[in-house]
Amino acid sequence: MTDLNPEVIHTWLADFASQVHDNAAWLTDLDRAIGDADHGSNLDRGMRAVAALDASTFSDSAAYLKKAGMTLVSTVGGASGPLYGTFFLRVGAALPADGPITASQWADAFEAGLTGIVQRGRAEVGDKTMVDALTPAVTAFRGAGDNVAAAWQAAASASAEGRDATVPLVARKGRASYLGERSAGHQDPGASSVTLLIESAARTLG
Amino acid sequence: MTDLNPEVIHTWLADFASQVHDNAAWLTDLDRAIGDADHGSNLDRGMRAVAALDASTFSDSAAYLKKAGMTLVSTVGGASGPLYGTFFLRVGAALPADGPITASQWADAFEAGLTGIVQRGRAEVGDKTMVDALTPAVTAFRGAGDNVAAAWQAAASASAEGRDATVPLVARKGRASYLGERSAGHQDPGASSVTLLIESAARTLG
Amino acid sequence: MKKLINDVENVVLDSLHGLELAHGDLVRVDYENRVVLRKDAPKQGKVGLVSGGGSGHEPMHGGFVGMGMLDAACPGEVFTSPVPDQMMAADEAVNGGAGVLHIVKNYTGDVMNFDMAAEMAAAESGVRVESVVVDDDVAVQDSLYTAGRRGVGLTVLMEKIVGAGAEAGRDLDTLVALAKKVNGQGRSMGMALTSCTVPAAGKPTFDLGEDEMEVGIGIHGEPGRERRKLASAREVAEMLVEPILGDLDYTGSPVIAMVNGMGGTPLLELFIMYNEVYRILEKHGVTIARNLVGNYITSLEMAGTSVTLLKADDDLLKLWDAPVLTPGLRWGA
Amino acid sequence: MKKLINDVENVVLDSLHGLELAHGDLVRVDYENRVVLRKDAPKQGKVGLVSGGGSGHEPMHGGFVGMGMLDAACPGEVFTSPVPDQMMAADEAVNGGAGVLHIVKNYTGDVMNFDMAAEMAAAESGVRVESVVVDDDVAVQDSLYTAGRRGVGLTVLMEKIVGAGAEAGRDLDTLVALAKKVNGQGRSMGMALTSCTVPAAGKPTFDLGEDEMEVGIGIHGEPGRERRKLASAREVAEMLVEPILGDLDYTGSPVIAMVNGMGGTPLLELFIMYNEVYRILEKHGVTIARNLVGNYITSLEMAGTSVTLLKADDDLLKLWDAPVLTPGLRWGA
Ligand SMILES: Nc1ncnc2c1ncn2[C@@H]1O[C@H](COP(=O)(O)OP(=O)(O)O)[C@@H](O)[C@H]1O
Ligand SMILES: Nc1ncnc2c1ncn2[C@@H]1O[C@H](COP(=O)(O)OP(=O)(O)O)[C@@H](O)[C@H]1O
Ligand SMILES: [Mg+2]
Ligand SMILES: [Mg+2]
Ligand SMILES: [Mg+2]
Ligand SMILES: [Mg+2]
Repeated sequence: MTDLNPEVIHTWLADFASQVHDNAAWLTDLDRAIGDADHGSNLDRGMRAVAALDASTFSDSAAYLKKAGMTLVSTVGGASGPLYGTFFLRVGAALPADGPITASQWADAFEAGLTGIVQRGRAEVGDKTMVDALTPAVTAFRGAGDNVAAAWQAAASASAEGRDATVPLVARKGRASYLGERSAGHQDPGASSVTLLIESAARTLG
Repeated sequence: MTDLNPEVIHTWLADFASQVHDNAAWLTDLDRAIGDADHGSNLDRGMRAVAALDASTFSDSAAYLKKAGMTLVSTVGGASGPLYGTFFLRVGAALPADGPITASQWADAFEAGLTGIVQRGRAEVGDKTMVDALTPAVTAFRGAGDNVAAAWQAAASASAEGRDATVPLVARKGRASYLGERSAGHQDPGASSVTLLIESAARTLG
Repeated sequence: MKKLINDVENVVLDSLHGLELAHGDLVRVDYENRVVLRKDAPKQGKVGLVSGGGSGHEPMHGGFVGMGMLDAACPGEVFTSPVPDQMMAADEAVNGGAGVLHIVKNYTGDVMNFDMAAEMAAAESGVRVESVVVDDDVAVQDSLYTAGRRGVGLTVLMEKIVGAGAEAGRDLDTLVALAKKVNGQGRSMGMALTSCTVPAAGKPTFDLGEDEMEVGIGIHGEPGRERRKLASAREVAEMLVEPILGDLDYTGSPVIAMVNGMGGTPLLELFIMYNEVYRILEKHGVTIARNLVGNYITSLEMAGTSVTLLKADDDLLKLWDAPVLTPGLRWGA
Repeated sequence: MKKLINDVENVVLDSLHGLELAHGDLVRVDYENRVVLRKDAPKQGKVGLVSGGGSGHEPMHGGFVGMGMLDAACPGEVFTSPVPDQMMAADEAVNGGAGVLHIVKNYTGDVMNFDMAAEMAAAESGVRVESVVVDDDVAVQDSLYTAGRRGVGLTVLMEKIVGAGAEAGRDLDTLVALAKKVNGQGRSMGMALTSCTVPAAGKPTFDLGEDEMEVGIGIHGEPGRERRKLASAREVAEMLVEPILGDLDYTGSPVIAMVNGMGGTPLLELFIMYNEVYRILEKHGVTIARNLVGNYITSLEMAGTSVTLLKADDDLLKLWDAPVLTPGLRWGA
């Protein structure tokens, strides 16, 4: 059991924003190899806008996350804008009211976020997308039991494994799919930023 | 005294054509530094056309040289086309009838060619143009006495000296003049091809 | 990185200012929402035609706003699809009561952002919005299990033709059918001699050896399908035209052909390419009825070219020939 | 060397074939004499307008042949002025009994070859031929003891304006005066971010460091007057506009402004440049009445830009606005 409130959410989003900022060049480099060299700058633009939101103006975590999602939709563009935006919108909508929150409530919320991404992007595990890093994270979180901190740690490791597993894959969704076989041997940029997101959660929500 | 006839002229022009062809890349490189990287290919295009003329179809040397000049005018373009073309047209017009020819008759003809170039291009010695290699050649030839072979040798050395002397000059005519002071330190391409012409003459007309 | 820009953050904004200053008689720019609008939008009773996508492909799309072509264009960041807010603002600004048609290039990002805009618009306003997706790039495998073919050169032709239809007063359903027809009858393929550099990335998107080229390149500097040794214009024309002819039967119809430059290829070379494309088509018995040769859908400063072939008929040719008055395409007006 | 060509010998010829195939409704090509002719030349009673120069500057000049602009263009080899035979053939083909006007860019080669053509034409035929030399490049020192200023961007504006005058039936003397007036009232300055590569030379004409640019570049890849560190679009605009304004007083007249691309610069950047040029002129109280933004007088694939400013008046604006229908410039028709 941890406590859900706008300040906690703010810590998480701010941490993720600074991770994205510090890794923007790396994410863009990953996207250069199999995409169009903009994933880092896209997400950085969006997360800077999210980090600039004033946490104190939101009545509750759900409103805050909804606004974060809308902000990403409105500032990121590209494939990752609607996907990340949908994720936060759905997580916000699925979270319980502010106050004590259990591991399984967190799992439900993140699963809702994942479902939103899959509905919008129609990618399956193995298509070499962010779904490959998010799906194992949600599964690991749910399987980790009641300790929220431990669950986040499990999710972060699983996400990193899922991210690493994208390297040999041939992309079937997104821009990398145009490369066909040539996409194999490269780590997916979206899966890489998703792992940063889960690692931030493990640092701040545990 | 040597003998003037179309075959002699052909030997000269063919020798010059092959010199230009072999040195085309070098001439273009010189033009790259202070011009537009085409002097070698320009002159090579023209001299290949001249070399392709059938010497046996000309009634005399004058007609042959006139045709060579017109061919250059019609195929070279750029600054060097009209200048080289005018040179051969004037040399042809100034030569005596075929038969024995003296050193001073050769000098008169080449001086006429030089005058044609100066009338068309209005360059003076020191402007960093082909005039810088041709003027000393004509002067040296005239000062060398009656031995035609010796006169050509003198002309060739003087031309090479004039060519070398273009290196430190600041160009005042032609494309290199746009560079102002930056043109100093480079050898003039047109002066360089003129020296090839005089050296060919020394090899074939002496 | 060698570019005539101020700072990488403002590349798109600065360029929009220049576009409006240069072509203020044809377009105006809504800077708050980042939308390029036809000067006289909305046109009452006319279907509003909206397109958009990442910037860096100029003159597409902003340069195609004007009489007889687009009513609005939504420019995203360089190579990044625009966001739904832009499209919603565009829809509202061009809605003349006859509905709005989105022309969307088939990229995951473009499709998802336009989808979200349409969903939100349907929820918030009463404007009827339809979408047509362009996917003409034969370099990419077409399959239900992938992102499908990219939308490339055919977009230019579609915007011209559907724009003429909208200008002529055709209704939304008719224009949806027209756009789908164009999409069904057109194919493209491109190649690159050099990479481009995304301003925010600061270095070339891909590295190509001095003797290499990418065949099947996209318009965002996505690496192509295949890396090959440099070849002559004639061979390159074959590499582009043959896959198109292999994908669709072009015989028996006049063709609208575009030989497009990727931004860094001089016109001198594009006309050499056009000559080769023309000869190959002639050999196959395919006749070019209309053509465009130039830089119409570019990838920043990339050197390269693409070929687009559209099977035409009397109606398409009539719409093609109709007057157009935009910054990037202009005839008959 | 990365180029879409077949062999270096045939670059110009292959490209002319493409031009004619693409724009056969506007131009025809006399391949034997290497002249691009207006489709309906000669126009009886109209002054024939002939220009020409080295190739590699497309669309100039061949792309400016057509109604309201040139009657003929003589394309030389790449960056090499054409030969007198071409101009003589052009003069004969466009002579409609009202004489011929040559528009010549001020380069030693161009001037000498056009001179020879005029001399030979005067001797051989009865056609009256006049010449006007364009020398608008403020990057180059103007002096009696040098080759003088180069003819660059203003050539495009002169061909449009004098072409409109010829189309309107003005006589040869009037057109000579008009062309001289345009030359007196227009100035240009250019810069390059990268070199170009002459096909026959096979390597870049000059080497520039990754952080360098050439200011005061010519259109043949002649190195510029000054090598400088890279700068922002704003600073580059200042480097180009200020020397122009310092050379000629532009206040009090409307201006026709061209922001031209050197061939390898994307439109995105040219509009950024236009925005900056506009702001600088505004600060100086100079108003742009008409503009051209795009690739009009290029140097193969060179990245860079040039600015041309022409002081206009009602007559020049009227001629500017008159219809023009050529492969490279088209409005009102
Ligand atoms: N259909 C999809 N479903 C899930 N994720 C996707 C999909 N398409 C792309 N992605 C993710 O988006 C990432 C690319 O994001 P970004 O570079 O910002 O967008 P774009 O491809 O439009 O330039 C990819 O690495 C991939 O993880
Ligand atoms: N006015 C002139 N008088 C004499 N020679 C000249 C003049 N202008 C240029 N040249 C010569 O022409 C040479 C360049 O020839 P070329 O490269 O073929 O022509 P272009 O400069 O037109 O490209 C110069 O190196 C110079 O020697
Ligand atoms: Mg990307
Ligand atoms: Mg030269
Ligand atoms: Mg992108
Ligand atoms: Mg030259």
